[in-house]
Amino acid sequence: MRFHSPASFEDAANIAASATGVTRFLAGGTDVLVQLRADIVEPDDLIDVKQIAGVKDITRRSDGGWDLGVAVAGAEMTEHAALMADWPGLVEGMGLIGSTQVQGRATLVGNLCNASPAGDASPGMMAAGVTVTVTGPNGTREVAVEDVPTAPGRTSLEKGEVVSAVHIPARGANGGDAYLRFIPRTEMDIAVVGCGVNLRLDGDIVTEARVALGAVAPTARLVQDAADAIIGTTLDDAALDALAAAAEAACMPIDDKRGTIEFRTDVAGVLAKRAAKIAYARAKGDTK
Amino acid sequence: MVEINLWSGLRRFADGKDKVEVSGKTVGEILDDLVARYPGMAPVIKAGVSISVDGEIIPTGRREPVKEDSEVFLLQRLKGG
Amino acid sequence: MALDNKNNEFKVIGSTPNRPDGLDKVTGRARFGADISVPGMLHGAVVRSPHAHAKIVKIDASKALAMKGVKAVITRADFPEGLEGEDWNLQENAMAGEKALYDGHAVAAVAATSPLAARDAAKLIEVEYEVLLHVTDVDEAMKDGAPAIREGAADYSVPEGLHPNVVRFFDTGMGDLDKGFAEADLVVERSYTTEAAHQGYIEPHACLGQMGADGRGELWCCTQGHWFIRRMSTAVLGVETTNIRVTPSEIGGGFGGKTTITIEPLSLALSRKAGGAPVKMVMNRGEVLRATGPTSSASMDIKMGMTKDGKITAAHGTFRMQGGAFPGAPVDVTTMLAFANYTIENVHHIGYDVITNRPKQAAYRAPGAPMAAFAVESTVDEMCRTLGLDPIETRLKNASRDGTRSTFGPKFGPVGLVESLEAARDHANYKMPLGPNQGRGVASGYWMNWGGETSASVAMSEDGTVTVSVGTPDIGGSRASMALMAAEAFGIAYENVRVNISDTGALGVNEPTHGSRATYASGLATIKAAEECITKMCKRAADKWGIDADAVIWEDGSAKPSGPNAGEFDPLSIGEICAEMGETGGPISGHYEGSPTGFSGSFGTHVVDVEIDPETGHTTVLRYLVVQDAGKAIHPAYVEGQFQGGAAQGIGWALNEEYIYGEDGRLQNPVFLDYRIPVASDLPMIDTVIVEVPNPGHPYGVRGVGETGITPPLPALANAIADATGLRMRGLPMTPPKILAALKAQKNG
Amino acid sequence: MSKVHVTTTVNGDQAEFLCEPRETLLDCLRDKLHLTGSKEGCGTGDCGACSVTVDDRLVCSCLMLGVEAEGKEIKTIEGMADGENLRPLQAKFIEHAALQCGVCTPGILVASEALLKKNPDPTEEELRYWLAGNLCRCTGYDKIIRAVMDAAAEMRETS
Repeated sequence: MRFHSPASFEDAANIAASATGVTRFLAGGTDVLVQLRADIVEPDDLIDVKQIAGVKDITRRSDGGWDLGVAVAGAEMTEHAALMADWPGLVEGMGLIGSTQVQGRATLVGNLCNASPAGDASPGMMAAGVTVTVTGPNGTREVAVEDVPTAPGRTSLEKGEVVSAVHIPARGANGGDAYLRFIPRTEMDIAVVGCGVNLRLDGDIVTEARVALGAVAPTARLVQDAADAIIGTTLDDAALDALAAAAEAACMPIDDKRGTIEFRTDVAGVLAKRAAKIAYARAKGDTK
Repeated sequence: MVEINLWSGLRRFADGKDKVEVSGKTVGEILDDLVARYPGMAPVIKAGVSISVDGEIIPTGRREPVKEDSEVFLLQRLKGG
Repeated sequence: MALDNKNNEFKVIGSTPNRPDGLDKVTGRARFGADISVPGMLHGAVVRSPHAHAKIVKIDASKALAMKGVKAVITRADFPEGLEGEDWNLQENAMAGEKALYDGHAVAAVAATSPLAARDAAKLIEVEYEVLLHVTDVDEAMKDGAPAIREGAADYSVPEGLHPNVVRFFDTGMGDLDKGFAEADLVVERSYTTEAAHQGYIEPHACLGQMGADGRGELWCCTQGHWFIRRMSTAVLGVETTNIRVTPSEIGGGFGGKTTITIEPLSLALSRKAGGAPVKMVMNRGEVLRATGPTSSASMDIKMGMTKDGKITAAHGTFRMQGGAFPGAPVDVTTMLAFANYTIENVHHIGYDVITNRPKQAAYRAPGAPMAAFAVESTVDEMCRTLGLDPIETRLKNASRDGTRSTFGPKFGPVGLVESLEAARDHANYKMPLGPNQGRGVASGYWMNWGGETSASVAMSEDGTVTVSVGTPDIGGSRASMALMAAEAFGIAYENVRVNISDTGALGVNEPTHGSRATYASGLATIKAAEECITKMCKRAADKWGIDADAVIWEDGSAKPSGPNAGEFDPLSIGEICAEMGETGGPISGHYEGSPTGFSGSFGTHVVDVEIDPETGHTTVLRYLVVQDAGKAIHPAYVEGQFQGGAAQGIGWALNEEYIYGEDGRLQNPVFLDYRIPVASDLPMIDTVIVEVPNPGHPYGVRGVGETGITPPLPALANAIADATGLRMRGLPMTPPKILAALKAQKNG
Repeated sequence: MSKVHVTTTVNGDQAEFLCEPRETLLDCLRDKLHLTGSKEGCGTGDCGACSVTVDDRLVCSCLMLGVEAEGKEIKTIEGMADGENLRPLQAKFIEHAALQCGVCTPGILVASEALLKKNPDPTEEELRYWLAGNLCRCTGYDKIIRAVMDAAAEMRETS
């Protein structure tokens, strides 16, 4: 295994582009090292992006949105009061990954590019409308996070491409987001179901909504029907039932060691309702 | 003579009896006499048994004394964690 | 010297001093299995079968041997032939012969100059397999058509006509079942299953073995019992037992799983083949879960009869357990202890020990008891609910106690079930109000404990301090307990006793720290050896005073004349006697060798409150109470620790822990991420009450406490879930998907 | 395979080692620097027995490569006590019988110390969640939680 510490994303992309074997980028390393240890993937070239300037920065843009470096760890996000105040659901999703120790290293981009259907950071990012900058040998492009994972363990990134920045939209007024997941224990598990909800209110009425589900399909995904079920409502019981039904209908889960199809489908509806209620309360100004 | 209580699965090695009379003054002597009287019991004893004498469980010892009126049970050989 | 149970006279017993190994363990200095290194050391790695059942056609190690730094490769061909019985089982499990019998079964091993080189070399060893049909479920393994894993493995006990995978058969009981069931007002017949649970010690197996061509050598390893490791390793290797000296490291948890061998003989065999260079081997977590013993899984049928007022009239249990590819599932224990909580005149047990394509089971805390407790205590709880009876009062009505006949034959001596039930009933937790979706469960459990082969020495030092040498590795603070007992016996301060865990070269044979025996048996041995020292010190004093030894007594750490008739002499302290011992006859030490039989079982009762999320089936443990009989708690904090640890393991087994095998027979969850033991946020504080019904078979009244605590949680959780939801869960683990599915079925009628 | 030379600081002292890129920080601490207080219980970040801090951030040393330690400030259990003076947490763990086998203890101490630095007055729930990545199989956590809470109280009083 060759270890590289490039000083720029362009260099990182060039190393990856010219590599002939298995290549991995290293940010937090909490997936890469597990795969290495378990003899699942031993990269021929491992490219550490942490020496690149700015990868640890959390910056508020002039439009009120946020730019995050790709090596910002979960703990650095949860400790950032202003970011947490804007996007509690997104940050909590990241914060649920692994232990306190894992939070010291794990990153949003790592979770996204590991492309596990059950990654806890992805539904919150999708619901929030996060985009990423991708740097490749031929320049950069902007990609919506929902377009990054394509299948378990696979992304739409081409050979030589690397995510070089994360962009979170401005929170704006009267908005709120939430992420919930179901696990058998209270910590340390992979999500059996995850659900992120982001919405905006006009008075009591939901005017905008994005709902994303994790662990119920080959990739985490936005569910437009679920969002439609609550847009234009006050999130009354009928709207919540419709939301749950839409979430359940969007599930294409598998039976595996972590949960059954039936269980995942049922719980997707339950979590969608619970997350929507929290997001709604937050949009109303509840700071919990 | 000492009466030994057998567990029910051993009846088929002891002419259908669940209590048998043997002679001996120690655990080892009564086990030896048991095998002498009921040769079918040999693999049972060889595989290992515990024995209880008046409520005290003797895992392995053969020298422990047994009285004529002792209450004796053959038990499975135990193992702990 | 009077050593009966005069509780009020204890001076240090029952206090909670700091443990002697505490400082090393909070500073990182304590040396566990993987922490030992020696010059010239090689590193070993194991090649393991990816198949559940496969013929090993060919092993080609040429590429590995061609690698720089590789010093030896071993396969089964490097082990002697002709072993029989359990020795053969151990050898076959340590290194597969003609067939790989489970996913993770060792088929070859390699030694190289670094851990990475060994791992790389292992990947270069090419094994050709011919995959065979497999079976991993106990019920499936007994059915017609199931692949016979090993023809001829059954022993004398198995009646004709059973599947060849049934290797041992048990049939125990007494009384007249028909009569008993006829007397009952309610007869309930239910079936239950439990999955295999792993001991889950945080320290993976690790060892460092060195053996020369002459078959002599040394082994350092983390183990519960180094004499067992010595006997088993040398048997497997065909060398004489004494040729290997085994030294135990600090041990990072065992719970039964470190009473047997895994990689230890492989390190010795690699060392021999590498010209005697020491070989260190450390398992990773995947190897631990795939290839070391979890406990058995079980499938059980229970039939019990009860009168309207709660008297149990008859009980019958059928227990089918798989213990992996080798005989040894603890169904022998199950068929003794399943109904041991109760006095039942008419009782019968049937047991099947079944082999499957899973790793060889190892003992796990009260082996064989928790599964049966789940089935029996759930059934009793259901009967109480049906009849409208209080679960504790009903248990009290039937409880085993001093003088009652056990369901396995002999009569009980003094035991503490009644006391534990009463203490549970009177505890605040049993009266706490419950909210919606909350429920309370009660269950009792029993472990009969153990004595076992025991050898210990106590040696006096020149300054009057004491060195105790025992052969039972300290897993949970037993050095503190030994020191307390020695200090009590001598009448000296706890700080003046040092306890060592000796290697196999320094003492006679000791059974492991297992069966809840260490504090009982090594404690008894320590006290007896101390008494021998005291007798010798009294003699030295008598000689000095010129009086008869019988006229000297030992009190508060000093020899004294027994009375005015013995003469007027100032007491001689332990320090004074020992300071002169070189001139008064030489060193003073005492020994004990024996297999003490005065152990006595420990009963316990647990009360748990849970809340069930009706929309997800998630169980939250709200509060937990353990009440258990310790006989006499030598170091109460470590007794509480045993109670709490057993409860936590039982909670894990009840709710989330399980071995999950795929269709391909491979273990699907060989990581702590998916083998879900309880984490800190899963559990509440675990309240404890120590009941003390002294054991007359121990000088200070001790009875073992380690194992009973894992037995009640399984049914107690099931009973609490039943109380909260009306659902009777009869299969472990009671995971959220299972509970939610049952809730849905209940809702849909 | 060519090795990388790494210069780092461990428990305040400069340390150097050569390692292969695929070796973890835990491997390097244990096998090259002979600091065996950090333990490998799982190798996958699930048990916390290898907990250390890197630039004051709590991490699993099994989930970090040795080469990533270049220029970092690493603290392990061996650097916790000040000479012969134990930290309050260490003393309270002994006093409260918060360890049985003790193999998880170094990781739990390092993790708890990191929490109390950040939050001197945690609730029981905060502490339990903070330590959720530190598995203990012996104790059921009860006495560990009590020891940390007691140490926190003592540290608040003396600070």
